[in-house]
Order: sequence, then C-alpha cells, then structure tokens
Amino acid sequence: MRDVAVIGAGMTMFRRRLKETGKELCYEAAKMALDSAGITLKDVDNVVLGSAPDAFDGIHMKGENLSDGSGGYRKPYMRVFTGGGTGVFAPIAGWWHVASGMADICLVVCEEKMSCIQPHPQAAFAHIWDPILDRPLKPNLVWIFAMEMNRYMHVHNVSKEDIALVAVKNKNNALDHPCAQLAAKITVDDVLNSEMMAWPVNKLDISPPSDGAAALVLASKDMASKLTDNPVWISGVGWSIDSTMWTNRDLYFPEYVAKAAKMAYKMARIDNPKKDIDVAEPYDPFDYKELHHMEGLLLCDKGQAPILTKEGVTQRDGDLPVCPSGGLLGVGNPIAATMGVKACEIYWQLSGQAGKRQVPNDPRTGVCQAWGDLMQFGSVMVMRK
Amino acid sequence: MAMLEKTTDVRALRHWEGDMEADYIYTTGIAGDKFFKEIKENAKITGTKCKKCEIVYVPPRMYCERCFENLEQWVDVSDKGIVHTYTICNMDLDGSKMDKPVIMAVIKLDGMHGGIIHKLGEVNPENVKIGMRVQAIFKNKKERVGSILDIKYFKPVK
Amino acid sequence: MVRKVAVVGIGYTGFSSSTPDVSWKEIMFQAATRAYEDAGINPRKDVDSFITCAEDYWEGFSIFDEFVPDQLGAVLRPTCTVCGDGIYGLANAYMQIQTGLMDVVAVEAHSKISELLTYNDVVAFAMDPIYNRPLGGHPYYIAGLEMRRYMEETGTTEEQCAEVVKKNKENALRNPDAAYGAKMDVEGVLNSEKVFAPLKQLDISPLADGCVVMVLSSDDYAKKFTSKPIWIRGIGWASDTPWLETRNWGEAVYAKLSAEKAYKLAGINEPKKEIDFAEVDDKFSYKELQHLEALGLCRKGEAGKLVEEGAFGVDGILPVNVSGGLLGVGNTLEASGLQKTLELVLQLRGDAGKRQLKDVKTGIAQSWRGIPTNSGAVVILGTDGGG
Amino acid sequence: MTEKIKHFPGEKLSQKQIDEGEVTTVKHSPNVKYAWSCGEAMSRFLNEMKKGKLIGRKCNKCGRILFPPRMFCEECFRPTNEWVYLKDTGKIMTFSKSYLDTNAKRIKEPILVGVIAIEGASENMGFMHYFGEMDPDEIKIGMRVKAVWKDEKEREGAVTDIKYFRPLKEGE
Repeated sequence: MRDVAVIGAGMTMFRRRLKETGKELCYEAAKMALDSAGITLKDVDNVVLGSAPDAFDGIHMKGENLSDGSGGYRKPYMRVFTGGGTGVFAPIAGWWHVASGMADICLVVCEEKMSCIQPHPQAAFAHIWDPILDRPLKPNLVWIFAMEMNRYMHVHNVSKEDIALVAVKNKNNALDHPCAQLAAKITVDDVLNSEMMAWPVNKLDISPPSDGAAALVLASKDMASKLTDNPVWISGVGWSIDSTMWTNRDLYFPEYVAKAAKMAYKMARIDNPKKDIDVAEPYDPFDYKELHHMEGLLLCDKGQAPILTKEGVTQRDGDLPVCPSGGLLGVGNPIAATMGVKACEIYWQLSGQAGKRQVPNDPRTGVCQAWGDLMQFGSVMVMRK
Repeated sequence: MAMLEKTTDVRALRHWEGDMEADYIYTTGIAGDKFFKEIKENAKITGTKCKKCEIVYVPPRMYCERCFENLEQWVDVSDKGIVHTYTICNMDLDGSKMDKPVIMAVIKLDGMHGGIIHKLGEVNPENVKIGMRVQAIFKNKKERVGSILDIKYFKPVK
Repeated sequence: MVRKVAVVGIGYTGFSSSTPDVSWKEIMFQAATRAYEDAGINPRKDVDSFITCAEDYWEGFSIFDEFVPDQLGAVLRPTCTVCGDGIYGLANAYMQIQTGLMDVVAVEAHSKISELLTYNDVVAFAMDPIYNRPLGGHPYYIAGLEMRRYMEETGTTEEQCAEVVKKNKENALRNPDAAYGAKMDVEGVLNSEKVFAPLKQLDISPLADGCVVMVLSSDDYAKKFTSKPIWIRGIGWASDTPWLETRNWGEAVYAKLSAEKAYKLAGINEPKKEIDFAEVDDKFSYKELQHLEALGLCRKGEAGKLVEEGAFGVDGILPVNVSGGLLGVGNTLEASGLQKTLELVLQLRGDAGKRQLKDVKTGIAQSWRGIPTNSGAVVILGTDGGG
Repeated sequence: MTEKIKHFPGEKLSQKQIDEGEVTTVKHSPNVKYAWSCGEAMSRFLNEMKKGKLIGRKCNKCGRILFPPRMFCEECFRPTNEWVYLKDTGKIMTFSKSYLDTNAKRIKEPILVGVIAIEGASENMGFMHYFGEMDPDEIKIGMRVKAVWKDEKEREGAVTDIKYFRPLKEGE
C-alpha cells in the first residue's frame, strides 16, 4: 500500500443559486486546488469525480458532462456515487487510485448544482424512495430524518434543546468561513421557534440546499515530497452500506458509520478514537445527525454526544472540536461538494491553513465522515499531519 | 433460478409504473451568458481563445479544457463555415418517422476549433456534402431570446 | 509491488429483450448467486468489497446505490456505485486489490432497460442542456454524424459496416445467452430504414436486459478458489472531451487512450500479434471498426476491408465479437462491458461451448459508454498472469 | 484560509434574476417514465394487499420472517423458504408529524407518518405508512396500531390499499 498525501484543496462559494454551470463550478474548485498545490493540469494522472443525483443538475450521466470542467480531458476519469456519502467517498476513491500505483497525482472534484431542479430539490428526493413500497405514500425527504431523529431522541431521552445546540454552534462557526451560505449568530430558542417542518424537525435544524464545488489534490509520497513541505496524509479509509430495507432497522444508531469508522481506524492504527482524534468533521445535514454520527464514529459512547455538546467539548476551542468549518448547517449543503467542509476542512486544519477557523489544539489527527442513501451509507477518512 | 419458488402464472406478475420527472432551469454560465447575449443583441457569434493552445472555442468556455487556463480573450467568429459532417434524420425522438427529414450537421465556422452542432435548412438532403460552405440564419431580433435556437439553421452559401 | 489479480468467479443471467418475471433486485440476486457459487465462496464472509456499475436514470431512482446491497450479500460491507460501465467497475476492483486493503472484490453490472419506457428521452437528457439538447430530435443522430465522418476519413463503406452486423448476429446464433441472433445478409442491413443516414436501423444494437457479476481476487487468494483463474493483465479507461463541438469525429480517442494504458500495464508492445481475440463495443456497427482501429488491432482505415475479407470472423486472424457483440447479444448499457469480459473469461477457460475458439491465451474487451459520451474502458485478460 | 487562496469563486444569483431574465437560461422538463417489474416477491406482496392481507417470507436458516417479503435473505445470502401470513397489527417504531407535503409545500393539518413493525414478522420488520383516527398529540413510539383497509372493491394491489393505521383498541 503506497502512502497518499493531500497536497492541495479548493472550493467555491456555497450558495442557493450560482451563475456558473456545473462544469464551470468544477473548474473553479479544481483550478484552485491545483494552484494551491503548485501544479498544473498536465501534472495530473487521474481524475475522480464525486457528484450526487443526476436529478439535481438535470443531466443524465452528469459525470460525463462534467468531465472537462473537472480536468478529465483525455485522462482516466472516474465517477463514484454513494448518495450523500459521496463527499467523503470520492476522496477515498482518489486514495485507492494513488495507493494502488495507478496514479501519482489524482485530482478529486466534487460538484452539485441543486438549483437546476425546480421549484425545489425535493422533486429529486421524491425519487430516492422504493417505487412500490414508499413512493405511493408521497413521502417528503424530511420525513425519514424526522423519524430517525425521533427514534434517536426516544432511545436516549434526548431533548430538542440539546440537539439545537449543534445548529447554534455550527452556524456560528460558519461566520468564519468565507464560503458560508447560512452563517449566523442564533440561539437555541431561534431553532425551537423556527417553522415546524416535520416534527421533531424545525427549519433551523436543517442545512440548506446549495450550489457548489470542491476539489482536492492527492499525491504519492514521492510526488508529495517534491511538491510540498506541508502534506497531510490519508491514514485510514472506511466505507459501509446497510440494508436497503430502512424500515427493518433500528434507526437510533448508525451501524454503517460505525462499521466504516472501525475499518478506517484499523487501517490508521487508532485503538482509541476518543483520545486519538483531535478534530472531527462528521456529516451534519441536520443538527441531530452530528450527534448521531459522533456516536457512529465512536468519538463517544452511545447517547453521550448531546452531553459533550452541552459541555462545550465540541466547540472550536473545546477538547474535541466538531465541525469547526461550520458544517453543512452553516456553510451549506451542496451534497457531494460538502467535501469542501469535510475532507478539505480537515486538510486545512491539519496543515494549519484554516485561518480564522483554525482549532487551537494543534491537531495532528482528524476524521471526516459523510453519510448517504436511505440512512444507510457511511464513508470515513482519517487524516494525519 | 436461484430462488426457491417462482410463479408459473403470468397473470400473477405485476409491474409498477412511475416517473422521474421534474422541471429544470439551467443557467448558461459565465461564458454562456455572454455568448447568448451577444447572439441576442447583435446576432454575432463569439468565442474565447486560449493563447497557449491556440484554440478558439465556440461556444466559448471560461477555461481551456486542455491546459486549464482561465480564458479571458473574446473573439468574434464568422457566421459562415463548412460542413464537417452531417446526417439525415428520419426518426423522431419518440421513434416515429419524421414527416420531413431533418439534417443535422457539425459546422466548422471560420476561425474556430472543432465545429458547432446545428440544423441545415434551405437545402435538399441529397445536395448536402462534407466541405460545403454554409451560413447561419438568425431569427429576427425581437424573436431572439438568448438561445442556441436564435440561430434558425445554417443554409448553403450561394 | 504489483499484485496479480484474477477473475475467479462469473455469474450471469441470460440476455433478453425483457425480464418481467424478476425485479431488479432478483435479477442481481440470480447472477450474484451463480458468481459466488462459481468461485466457491460465501459473500457474507469472503468478499471484502462490492462494486455496482449503474446510472440513476437507467434504473428510475435518484440514488440507485440505495437499492444494491441486500441482493449482493453486501449488507454492512464496503460497497459502492461507480457511474460507469462494468469495466470501470473492474478497474476499481483491480485498484482496491492493488492497495492491499482488499483481497476479494465482487463487481456487478446489469441492465433492466426494458423497464425504462422513454429510453430516447433519457439519452437526450444526457446531452448538454444548453447547446445541444434544445436542438431536439432523436439523440442517435450523433451516431449518424460520426459514422459519416468516420467513413469519410477512412474510406470505410456502408457495406463493410453491414458486414459487421451480419457477422455479429450470426455469431450470436451460437451463443445461447444472446437475445438477437439471426441469419442475415448484407443487403438486409443496407435496405433497412435509413434512420440517421448513413446509419440504418439494423446498424443499431437493440436493447436487452441482463446481469453479470464477477468475483476478482489477488493471486494468493485466487489459488484457493478455482482451478482456472483468468488473469487481468491490463486495464485502462479514459474520457475524451464531452463537448460534441471539440470532439474528434473520425477517431475513438477514448478507446485509443484506454488501450494504451492497458497495453502498458500488460507489457504488450504489439497488440496485433499478442491479442488472440477481441470483444469490442459495437453499439453501432461502424463503432466496431472504429474501435478496432483505436485499439491498434489494425491500421486506421483498414478495419472495413478486413471485416469484408473475413479477418474478424470466428475463423479469421482476429475473431471479433464471437459472443455476438451488442448487435447480437443486445445492448445492456452499463453491463455491456462485463458481458464482453464474460465472453473473454468463457473463451479463456475453454467453456464457450459451440463458439469456443482454439488456442486462445489473451483477449481484449472494450466498452464505450454510448451516446452522447466520449468515454470508455479496456480490459485485457489472459490465461497467463503475465508481468 | 491557505495563503495561496485569496478569492473564492462563485457568482451568486437570486431567483428573481433568473425569473426576470437578467441572465440567460434554458428550460427543460424531461419525459422519463418507467414500468418496474415487481418480480416474485413484490408481485405476491401486492396481490395479497389486494386481498386485504399482509404477507412475509421466512428464511429457514436464520429463522427470521422478513417483511416486506423478499425471495432472498440479505443476512444469510440464500433464498428464503416460505410464505407466511402476518397480522395487520403492529407497533410504532418511530413517527413524524409532517407539515410538509411531498413537494415541500406547507400544510396546516399534519400528515402522521411512521414505521410500523408488523406483528407476526420478526422484530423490527416494518414498513412506512400513515396514521389516522388519532390526535397528533396521542401518537407515541411503542403504540400498537391496526391497519384500516380500503373497501375490497377499491383495492388495487398497492400499499395504499391500507388507508392508514389506527390505534388498537383495548381488547382487540
């Protein structure tokens, strides 16, 4: 297994609507990542694209359409897709391109243009469900989150107030992110009093749909040593998918994230993630999801994430900073492109480039995670300085 | 195969109908917006030039697909060019036979790299040839909305 | 360290114009069951990673990845979807095994395209929404444009393209899994409807359903599973520009680039000499010829003449699409690359029945992702592990 | 952020700028229709729904009775063995009260929806459905409920042949 380093990253603004085409968004993020790594497209051996449903951008096989903007012109170009898990899964695919020896430099680009679908991305989410069992009931995407959140609250006796603290923290953290769409100083009451969408989910519990793109440059050890004196190493990768039959699972715990995390920790030789992880970027499309995923990532015991949050442990200056980027809740949720606030953020944090968002604990080991499909898929990546 | 039980009564087999339909609006992008506004206002075809690769892209791009340079040099391109290849379409999108064949072509405008895709008009299918010179026919200004369809078709240059 | 990787299990359903008796899950379960049986393994214990090759709109789901794990034995295991043809799936499996993280990987690709009622519209939905799609029409006109330019640049004739159809449909008669085998004559093709002239109705491969699952493993594991591992000697994939406006209409650049990568990995310097037989993408008849040239299996402009002379027939110097190709087996979209790879495995194992070729040691399979894409992949399999 | 990055790209647009044509756009509504084969398991499931019955499928290896039914056991990876009729009662595993309809439009009266684990099948074997004949405040995880079926004539072999699940009355 060859060592793989991250040597550059880039991202666009996350906004409800951007003027750029999907290709142009890919280009902007990719170009930024290449510039930051000090290389040009000529130096890139392989390109990996991560993008979620074609139904957002409104282009069948959108990976093909996006290939030139992603730098795939006349190169080996590969698209992977694991629903919302794509934002961390695409860099994992990039990792195996380099670790296998197939590429010395691999450019990973993630893109989503959710504003194409009208009047709301909900129209695409309507088709993620089983056509025979679920779709005849005309479900809304928020329903499954509401049901999962309810189950989590029920099993661990967690209050809405405790969960709202996550939204407060992340939107506040996002004030320091130049790309943020929904950064704000808000209170727990603001969350609880925001519009009720599907109990127990209020409007401010949810991250917004966004347009955006992000990119990473991955390099083999030899290349990295030539190109940078500040590499960040991908030391563990893991991914796992649970059964399609989501109505047969107890939703209170994301077993698939735990499986993925164990795989990644094993590879990274981490025995005690609670102690060894200095900074975490779990997937937070909803505020309870950060808690759910902290537990899935084994960063705390089951049911303990709300307590850590209440105690301030997960604040940027806490013992375990969680979503210092501002996460999806604060920066925005262009599904696959959330790589920008997950994998890219951990790279920036570990390489000391996170500026105003830099966590003060001199982090050496970080973990990022994404989650997708029908509450079913977990992707986990551990990175080290 | 592989299952322990399968019905032999074809009437018991069900299918379930549905769709994946939605409405879409695509922004034409940083380069596309400028291109279409130029067509709409001035009936003029423009491109962007990569100085490094010596390529003029039509439709214009904001970046060179080959070297990834940001393209900022805009150039006017001729509305005339030659047919690089063409096909005579007798089948419509729904699989039905067309009342009248449509001729699709790749047209290499003078000064551009590659060729744009459009229809040919005012010509019989049997008279079309690779290498034939053609010219863009625009809609009237008040009908133009900023779309590739602001060009009605290309017709042979007399 | 380069690990040797072998195909150690194959499972497949037949290919047919429709499959109303099974759901998409059940057709996958059937092929997966056979593949694991063939490899002699239990997927719940022995497979480290699972890869499906699918595109949402072929299937009718916004996120098809959701509907994959159960029927492959992949629940709570590393599993993912690759938006590409089956050979792209093999490429990822190959890389995963090369990292040392995985030893055994299952790759699945299927087509349930009979369930998509508006195939043409979906293909049109793949076209650039700003510059190409508004022009309307049936998207296969792109093949018409390409065929004419290819003929112009190479001197290939419509008769020679028709020869490809005749050859492949007749080959398919010897393949019990093929959906569209038939006795043919060249005139029949030439006289079929000129749908996108010069492209005619019978130049187009008809759609089919089917599923293929393959189990890949590293060499140390391969010995455990089967007496006849078929080795992946080389693999490559590439995309040319997606823009119709800047593509090279006469040449399949993506196939050329992916073959170069695969040959390099396989240590093949003279493909004409070293490749015994080929399964190349023939979604349209001319594509077989264009692809053979791109793969360096003949010179540019030579393929048409060679097919006419019978060089690509079962008894020719380079048998091409002995399975019947997509023209004879049916176009199974993302599964088409695995269907071609399957033929390689069957031939190299000596299990190809009536259509078995004699003394074949090395074969090449190539796929193209279809209209309107400019992407494809290549895999080279051999009875010897090579390098 | 990184010293090398000075500017983050992305040109923000409002819906108004799009609606009023300040930027050029292209519209398209694709025609994308399917007829999915239900296959062996789901065909039988739907045909039984039409008869007013819920049916599961048993795996003799792990002993689980699976609902909704499938022809293979995803845990054991083997074909399932037999059909088993289930009750039309169950327990609420989780639920939501939705003020959003399927298109994210706001609605006044909440839709009550949740996962019901069906009695007669193995633990957690549930499916999603609506709840009715109950006050939104009354609904609880763990509550026992019973299917309210459409009239036989109206049933078409669909999950919506059940109108909703209502609270199970005492002694039922």
